[in-house]
Amino acid sequence: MKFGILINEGPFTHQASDSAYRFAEAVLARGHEIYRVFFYNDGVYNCNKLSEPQSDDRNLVALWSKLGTENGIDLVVCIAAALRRGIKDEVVAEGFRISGLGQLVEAGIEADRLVVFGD
Amino acid sequence: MKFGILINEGPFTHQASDSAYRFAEAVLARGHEIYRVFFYNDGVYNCNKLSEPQSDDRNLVALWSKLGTENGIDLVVCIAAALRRGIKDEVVAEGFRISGLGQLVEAGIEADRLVVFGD
Amino acid sequence: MEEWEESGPEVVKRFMYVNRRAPYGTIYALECLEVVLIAAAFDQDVSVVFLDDGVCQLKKNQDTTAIGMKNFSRTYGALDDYDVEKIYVEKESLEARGLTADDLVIPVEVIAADDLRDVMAQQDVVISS
Amino acid sequence: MEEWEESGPEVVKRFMYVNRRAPYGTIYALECLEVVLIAAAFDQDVSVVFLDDGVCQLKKNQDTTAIGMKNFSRTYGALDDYDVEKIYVEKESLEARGLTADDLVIPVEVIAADDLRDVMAQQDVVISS
Amino acid sequence: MNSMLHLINKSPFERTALDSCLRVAKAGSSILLIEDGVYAALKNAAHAIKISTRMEDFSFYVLGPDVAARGLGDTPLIEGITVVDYEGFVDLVAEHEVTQSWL
Amino acid sequence: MNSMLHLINKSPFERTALDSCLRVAKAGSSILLIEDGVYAALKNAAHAIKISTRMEDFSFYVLGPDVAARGLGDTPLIEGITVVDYEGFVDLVAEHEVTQSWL
Repeated sequence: MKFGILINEGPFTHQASDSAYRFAEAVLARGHEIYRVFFYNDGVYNCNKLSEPQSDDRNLVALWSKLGTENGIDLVVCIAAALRRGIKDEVVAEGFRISGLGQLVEAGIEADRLVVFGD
Repeated sequence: MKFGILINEGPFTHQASDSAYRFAEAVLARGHEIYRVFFYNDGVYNCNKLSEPQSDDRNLVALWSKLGTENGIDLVVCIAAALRRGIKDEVVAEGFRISGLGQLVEAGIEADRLVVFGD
Repeated sequence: MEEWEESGPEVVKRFMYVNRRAPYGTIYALECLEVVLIAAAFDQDVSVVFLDDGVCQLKKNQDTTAIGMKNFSRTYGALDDYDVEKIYVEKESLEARGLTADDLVIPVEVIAADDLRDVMAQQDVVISS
Repeated sequence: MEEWEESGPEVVKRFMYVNRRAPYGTIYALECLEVVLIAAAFDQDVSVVFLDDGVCQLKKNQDTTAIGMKNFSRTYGALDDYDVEKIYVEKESLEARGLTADDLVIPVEVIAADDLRDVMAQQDVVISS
Repeated sequence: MNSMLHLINKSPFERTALDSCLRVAKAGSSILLIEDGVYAALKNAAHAIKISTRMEDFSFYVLGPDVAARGLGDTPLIEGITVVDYEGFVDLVAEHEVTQSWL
Repeated sequence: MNSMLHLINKSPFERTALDSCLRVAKAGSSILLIEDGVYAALKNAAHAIKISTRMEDFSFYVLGPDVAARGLGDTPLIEGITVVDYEGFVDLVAEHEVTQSWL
C-alpha cells in the first residue's frame, strides 16, 4: 500500500515531526511504500540543515534526510510556506526538494492513504 | 517606564509576533522605553533575514529590524533555542543579536514590566 | 467497486478540507485556503468544511487595518470562480457563536452535525490544517 | 515601599515561572525548564508553578525510548541543587487527572487554587511558556 | 499584593486558558482579551456566561483591533467589557504592577 | 461509506478536539489517541467519562509509546481501549479507508 504523509509543524516545538518520523519508519517496517512526505506550514522548518540540536537530543532534519535518501522517499517542502518563513535553497538539507502545493494534492490522489501530523 | 517583551512564537504561524510588534509601537508612542525584546522558543525565527513574504503581506523580520535599529531597541535571540532550530549568524537580520537566556532574566529584573506573547 | 475504477489517470477522489481554526490568531486558515485554491485546478471532487472556530473564518466585515495583517476573507469569494461549490458550515458551531448564515461572506450549506457526519464519511482524503 | 528598595544592584524580584503544558507534545515544558535553571543563577526569588496539563511534566516513570525524544524529567530533580525550592502544583489540576503527589518525580507543595491565587498575586514578574 | 493584568489570547471554544484564568486569578484583577481571545466577548455566544457571571470579580477589556480584524465590529459584545486599542493595552500594562499571559 | 480512523493528538483538558470528534464522527469509526491525546485514556481522570460513555459507538486505541513517554505506563487506562505501537498505528491506517486528524 502507498502512504502519503503531511507534516504541518516544525521540528522540536510540536511532536508532529517526531510522530510522523516514527510512523514513516513503521510504514516501511510493515512492508508498505511511502509515496511522498509533504512539509507544509511550519513543517517547512524540518529541512533546515543549519539545525544543531544538543548532542544528547535527536536531530530531526538529519533523520528525515537520511530516511529519505536511503529509501528513495520523496521529501517535498512547500515553496509558498517556505518563502515566507525564510527557508531557501541555501539552507535545504540533502534529500529534500522545494516544490508547489500541487505536490500535496497529487500525493492525495496517488497514495492509498494520507495521514496528517500537526498541532 | 521601561518595558520588556518576550516573544515565544515565530512570524506568520501565530499572531504573537504581530501583536508584540503593534504593542511595541504603542509603548513608544506612549512615551515609554523598551528595555529589550527577547525572542525565545519558535520566536527565534523572527530574525531570519531570508524570510520573503508575499508582496501584499507584512514582513515581520524587516519590521522588527527597522523598529530596533531606528529606536535603538535591544533585540535578543536566545542562542539555545536558535541553535536547535537552525538560526545562526549567517541568517540573522540587522538589529538582532544572539545571546543567552540570562538576557531574559535580566530583562525581568531591569524592566518595570515584562509582557509575554505566545501561543 | 471494480478494480479499474480505483486506479488509472481518470480516478476522481473526494477530497475534504477541514477548517477548525479562527483566522489571524494562527495562519492555518490562510494556508488551508491556499491549498484549496490549488486543489481546485485538479479534476477532483473538492469539499470544504468549516466547523468549531473555523466558521469564524467566513465572518463578514473583517477589517485588519489596525493589526497590520492581510485581510484574506475576500478570497473565499474566489472559491466559486474555481468551481469549488461544496462548502459546508456546521450548524452547531455557528449557533454556539451566536452567528447565522447571514453573517458569512459567501453562501454556504449550513449542515447539522448529524448530516455532516455522513458527508465526512463519504470522503476519500481528509486534509486538516 | 521606599524608592531605594526598588532599584539599584541589590533589588530582588519575585519571579514566577508558570507551566500549563504537557511534556513532549510540545517543547514548552523543556524550554521553560531551561529558563528556570538559568534564572536560578541570578539572586532573585524564584517560584515555579505547575497547573493544568503542566502537572503532567512531573509524572514519575517517564520512558521516552520508543518516541525517540530526550527524557528530561530527571532534570526537575536538579531544581533543588540550584536552590529553587518554591515549587507549587495546583491541587485541582492534579486531582482532575487522577494523580497525587506520590505520582510526581520531586517533592512539591500541592496548593489549592484559593491559595495559589495569593502566591501568584505576590509576584513581580510572571513568565509563561 | 500586586495588581494584576491577565492576558487571554485563546478562543474559549477551543482552549481552556480562560477557564483556568477565571479559576486562579484574584478578584479585583483585570482581564484583557486579545487575538483569538476576543471571541470570549461575544454577547450572543454560548460561552458568554463565562464572563457575564464574573463581571463583579474582574474588570474585562477587549482589544479593538483584534475585534475588528475578525469582523466582530458589527456584533454585540457583552455589556461592561471595555474596548481598548494598542495604546490602551500599553496603559493597562503600565497601570497594573504585573502582567500574566495565559498561554 | 468509507471506514474512518480519527486521530486525536490534543489533551482533552486543554483543547476541544476530542469533543468535536465525538460529536461529528460516525458511529462505527475508530479513534486513536496519540501525543498529548493519550491523556484522554486516563481511567481515574475527570474526563474519562467522555470516552467511557462512548465505548459502544467507537473502537478506541491509544499509542503505547506516547503513554510510556508521559509516565502513564503505571497508570490505569479506561478498560476497552486497545494499546498499539507505531506498527499497529500503521495497520490501523491501512485497515481504514480514510484517516482524519483532528488538529
